[in-house]
Amino acid sequence: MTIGPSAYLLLSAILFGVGVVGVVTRRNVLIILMSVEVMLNGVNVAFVAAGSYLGDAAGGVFAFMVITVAAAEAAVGLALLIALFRLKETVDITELSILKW
Amino acid sequence: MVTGALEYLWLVPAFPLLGVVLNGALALFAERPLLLSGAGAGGVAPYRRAVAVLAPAAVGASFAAALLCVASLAARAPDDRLFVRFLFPWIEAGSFKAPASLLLDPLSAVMILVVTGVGFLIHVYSVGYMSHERAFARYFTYLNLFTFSMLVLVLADNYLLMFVGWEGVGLCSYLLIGFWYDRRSAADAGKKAFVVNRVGDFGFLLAMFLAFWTFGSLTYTEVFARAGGMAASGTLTAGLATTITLLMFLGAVGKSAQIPLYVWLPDAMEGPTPVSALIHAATMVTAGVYMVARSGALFLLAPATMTTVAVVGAATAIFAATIGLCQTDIKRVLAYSTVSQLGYMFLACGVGAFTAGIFHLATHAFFKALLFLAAGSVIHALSGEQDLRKMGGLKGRVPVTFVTMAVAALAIAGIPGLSGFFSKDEILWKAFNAPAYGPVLWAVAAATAGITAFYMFRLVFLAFYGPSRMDPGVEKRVHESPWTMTLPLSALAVLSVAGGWVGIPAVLGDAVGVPNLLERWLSPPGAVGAEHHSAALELGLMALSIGIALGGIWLAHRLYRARPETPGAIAARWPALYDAVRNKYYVDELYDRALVRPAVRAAEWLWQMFDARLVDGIVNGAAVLVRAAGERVRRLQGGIVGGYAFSLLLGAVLIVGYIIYRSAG
Amino acid sequence: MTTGSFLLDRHLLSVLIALPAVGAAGVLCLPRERRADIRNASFLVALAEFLVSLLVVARFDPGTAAMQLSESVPWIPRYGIGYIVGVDGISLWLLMLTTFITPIAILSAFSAVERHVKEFMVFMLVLETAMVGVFVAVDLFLFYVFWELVLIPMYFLIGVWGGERRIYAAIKFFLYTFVGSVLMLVAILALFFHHSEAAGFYTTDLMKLYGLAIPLKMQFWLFGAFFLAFAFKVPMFPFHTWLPDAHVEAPTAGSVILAAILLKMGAYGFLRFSVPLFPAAAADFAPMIAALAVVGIVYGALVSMVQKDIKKLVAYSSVSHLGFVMLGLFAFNLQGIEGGILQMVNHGVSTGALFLLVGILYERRHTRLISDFGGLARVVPVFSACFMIVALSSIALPGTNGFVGEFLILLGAFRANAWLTAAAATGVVLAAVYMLWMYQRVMFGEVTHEENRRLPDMNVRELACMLPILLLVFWIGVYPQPFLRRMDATVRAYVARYEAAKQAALSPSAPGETMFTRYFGAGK
Amino acid sequence: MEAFLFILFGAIAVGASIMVVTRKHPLASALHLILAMAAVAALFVLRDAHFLAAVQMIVYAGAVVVLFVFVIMLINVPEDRLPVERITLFRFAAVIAAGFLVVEGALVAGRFGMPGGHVAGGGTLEAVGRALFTDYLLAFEITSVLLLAAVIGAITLAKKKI
Repeated sequence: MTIGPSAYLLLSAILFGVGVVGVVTRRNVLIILMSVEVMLNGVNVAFVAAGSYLGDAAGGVFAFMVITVAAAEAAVGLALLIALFRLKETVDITELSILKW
Repeated sequence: MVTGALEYLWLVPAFPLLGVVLNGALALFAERPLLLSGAGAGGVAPYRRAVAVLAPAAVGASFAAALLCVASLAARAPDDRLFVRFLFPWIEAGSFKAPASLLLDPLSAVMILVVTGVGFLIHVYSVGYMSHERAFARYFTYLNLFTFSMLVLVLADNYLLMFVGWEGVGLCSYLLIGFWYDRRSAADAGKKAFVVNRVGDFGFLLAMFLAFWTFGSLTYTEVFARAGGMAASGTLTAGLATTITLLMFLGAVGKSAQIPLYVWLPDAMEGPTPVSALIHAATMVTAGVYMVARSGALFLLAPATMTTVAVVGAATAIFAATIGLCQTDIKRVLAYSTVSQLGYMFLACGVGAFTAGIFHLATHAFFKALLFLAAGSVIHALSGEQDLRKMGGLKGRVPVTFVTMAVAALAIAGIPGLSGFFSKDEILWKAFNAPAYGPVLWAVAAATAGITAFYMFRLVFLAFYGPSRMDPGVEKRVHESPWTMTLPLSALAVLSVAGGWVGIPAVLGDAVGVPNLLERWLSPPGAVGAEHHSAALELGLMALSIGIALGGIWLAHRLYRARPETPGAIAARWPALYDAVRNKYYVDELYDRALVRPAVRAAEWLWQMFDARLVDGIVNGAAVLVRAAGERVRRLQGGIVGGYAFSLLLGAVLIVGYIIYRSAG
Repeated sequence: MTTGSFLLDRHLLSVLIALPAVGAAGVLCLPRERRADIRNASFLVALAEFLVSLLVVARFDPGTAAMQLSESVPWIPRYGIGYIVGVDGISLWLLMLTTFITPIAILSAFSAVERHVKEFMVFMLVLETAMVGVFVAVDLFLFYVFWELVLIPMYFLIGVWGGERRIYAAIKFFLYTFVGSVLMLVAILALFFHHSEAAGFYTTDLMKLYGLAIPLKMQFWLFGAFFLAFAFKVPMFPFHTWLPDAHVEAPTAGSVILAAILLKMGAYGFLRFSVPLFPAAAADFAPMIAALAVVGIVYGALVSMVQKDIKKLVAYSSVSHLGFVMLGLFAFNLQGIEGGILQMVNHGVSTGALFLLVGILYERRHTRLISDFGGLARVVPVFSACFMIVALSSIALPGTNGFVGEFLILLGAFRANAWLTAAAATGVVLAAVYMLWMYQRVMFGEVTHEENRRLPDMNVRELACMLPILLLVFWIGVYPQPFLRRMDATVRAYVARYEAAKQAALSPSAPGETMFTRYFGAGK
Repeated sequence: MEAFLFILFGAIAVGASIMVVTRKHPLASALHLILAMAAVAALFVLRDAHFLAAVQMIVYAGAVVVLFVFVIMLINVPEDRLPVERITLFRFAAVIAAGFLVVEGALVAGRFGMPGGHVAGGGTLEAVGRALFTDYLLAFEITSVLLLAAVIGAITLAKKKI
């Protein structure tokens, strides 16, 4: 039994979907941020698999970029979280609605 | 000598216009500061003397110019008596051309002589009558403006320019009726006059549109020439001609106060009395008659209209005369008498006797102006009292006024030898020979003559005979008027007597060797003397009408001199009838209930319901809807991050789904 | 040759467009505190604009129907958009009206506007630029730009310097006209792309678009879109309800401009765009539009009659008068259209003057209710005389300007539809009713309010506002030929072109075909 | 062999991810996140992307998750003050929608067959390095700018007084 690209892509989709569920359903900002990381991981799986099956280094490069972005996102996101926590003493995203008109 | 005068025809209206400018300037720069500062009219300001000279002089000069022009016209051959003077182009748009140009022909010649002649006398009279008036210059500005407008009306060579004068006199009438605008009733009357006149103008306007698109011109000569041609060739149907002339007649009805638009004229008596004499008796109100006579060629093509004119005229004549029976205000009696006499003129026009109509117009201008001025003199003498019930016994106190008024009353009653007799009898005779309903029309007109004689002498007896019923304070100050007033009275009295001699009917004239000058002057060459019915019949009818007039006078004498208690008894016997007549048959009330109030109510309703509720309701409703929708949508944007994420997710699902669907399909 | 004369010789219309804008920039540089200087400078700019615009009349050749004093510079050549301006007999007098009324409006605001004088004057001048632009633009895109540019200063004039409900009025005004504008923009784009498909190149040059044969169904929809845009602006019944609110809340100068010029933009739009571009649809719509116009005439007059606020009365009378204008324009004959154009000028002059006069009263008494006045004729004779003349002009008394316009309109319309015209002529009667009734209640009778007894009469500045208007009232009334003559060639060609285009567009249609089968029936 | 490893690590990755999403306490999520990262790294190895696997472990597990844990410790929300998660219709719908997304992903994934012949080396250190510093140099440099921006942003935001 050989593993084709479709298997990797399916795995990628599942990881992404799980991440999405986390982002949409959870109220804890920390867990939402982690769910975002899960989504990005799912994407990375797709990139790497595609790159490797096609013999193209671009897949790897993109995954590399995504990791970089993920790191940056986590840093900024967590900084925001700290700032907000100082302000509102909560990590509940439903209470962070000060942008509401 | 006078042949060159026609070239200066424009001076006839120009003099009064100059008067308007000068008097207007005086009113603005000399009188206004005085009035504003509250200075009384006591001291005779120098500007008043200037006005007193300028205003009558302007009309007098105009009269002189008119005389010269008419003389010059008369010097021409009878078939050449048509003079047109082009002044400047006024409105031109494509095929439509309405120039400002003046036309002098025998008809307008009669009119300008009446207008400027009577106008001049009334101007002179006004100097005396209005001597206590504060807004002296303003009054004469309006009066000059009126003369100017009236001259434009009669001298115009096309309907549109006539309309300018037509509306112009309406404006002056508005301004002069409302001259004492402090009084609410005066301001109301002025507005009423203008608005009712506008109803007539509406018809006149439509008539002009229809005439222009039918004949391609509004110039009299062209219209009449083409109308004749088109009628002969059948392109001008009777229906079309009837429509045009009926619409024109609507205009005339408004201006000349005929049924159903007569209601403004009695109210117009709110104006100063000389105004009533000039505008609401002698000149403006006869503009409708002039217009019908001017358009005679058109009206003759529409028999249905002619019948309508005659019937309306006759009906108005008797209807207004009956109202005149019970009026107690001296000016209102005369006002209804004017309406009634105008009915006569229309009756004449309606039976095709345009000459008779114009003849009566002229004689009526003399004696009715005289009646009004004399009434004004009485009012002046009585310090403003107008109620006949508070007069009496004035005969010896104001002799000149009494004599002149008696002459006028005799003239209007139709006593032989005076002007009214000739013109009225001419109408009666022509009515009798009318193609339709001749005897009926004659009977109505003759009855009216009787009623007229009755109410005129009722007035004379109540005012001048019997014991005095004046307020004691008023009685002390009774005085004969100054010469500026009595002189015009006398002049008009002479005219009231002699004015009829230019139109002595052939049946009498032939006997004494005096030709019917007016008919010759007005009729197209060759048309004179074409018809001759039985002279015996004519003389018989004449005698009958004299009898009716004398009967009216006798009845008045009996009721108001011999047995002054009878009128009250009659009134008590038929209270409903008396009230109806006294209240002018409730026509004003009817109009108010049936037209004015519903219109105002409908307007209110439209505004409140349609504008505020419906249209704005839709507009504001749309706004409310958008806002409500916004409220809803806003909740999605409530700052709940999960919501945003969910929308993103949903969007992603849909887009990817769509792409898959597309690539699969 | 100096620069100045070069500009005036070659770029007269551009100078007219630019002058107020440059003036506005100059006024903007003046210090805020020097209010007198700001006022004087703005007035002088507007006056200079008027004097320069007289050159347009002087150079105008009445003998030709073509666009005159034209300038054409490519602007966005890729899409065929150009800066094309010109005047012809249709726009000439509207342009002149704009330059004539604006200085008067500015002069009238000298004492009425106390807050933010600088901004007010700047907005007035920018507004003038935009209005002049609207009337001289011969390029659809350019026209649209100016058309929208007009909205902005007017919105602020109402919204900042207005009365109590100014915000409501300003937004209502803006939204109403904007809805129309957006529809027009869509129609312009459709036209633009249709032209590029049919002719193979992009252009917004109106003269080129005139030559385009547009399919009937498309004409229907495009005409509809343009119709709404212009009908809102005119405003035609039943799109008029923004007008009373806007007028009542606007400051006097704003009302004057709004009534005198902005409303004309709608009618001008019909004349310049709707009809020549879509002649067949215009012909089919004409009876409906004429009927709406007549309803507007009678309705406006009736509703005027029962108003308690003088300004609102005048506003509703505008609805009535503009109904006359539309009736004339959609008669499609020489008399009707010339009358319509002249009536636009007349209405601008007379109603502008009425608003000025109401403004004068308001400045003195801070009320506009008819019931707060009475007996003024005795107190302020000059004012009441002016008011009388203007009111008479408004009710079209012969000898004043209103008559010439109204008569020609009705004359022309009578040929197109006699019954409708008869109904419209009742407006003549009603006009007398509402105007004179109002006049009577304000001017006649005893002085009913003590505070009115000491009202000062018009001062020199106010007289200076009124005198040119009165002069024009009589000039057009007595000798309208100079005005009519310069329209003649253009309108004649306009009617001829309309007839030809209508024939060409409608001749293939089957006899007995109605408007609805033509546009909604099964297409071939 | 590859199939077995794929299924094993794939299952770990998915299972750990589910745990990340479903844990109540963020610390538990963070720990499961490390597990998921590691499983994904293993999958990278499976596809011969050793460099990326290393980066994945170093950057994610070593830096990002540590940062998460740091923050969790720092703000230290007590157990009872953690947000209460409820199952609502909205969340249920979200799960369904996510399910659809996965199905769609599966549909897309199903279209990719085995390319003609196994070409390896797409993710090797050399290949990635060469690509990074030639074709994607600009992107790489911009990444550094991005990181700089993130650093500055994080510092600014997290500072007590701005």
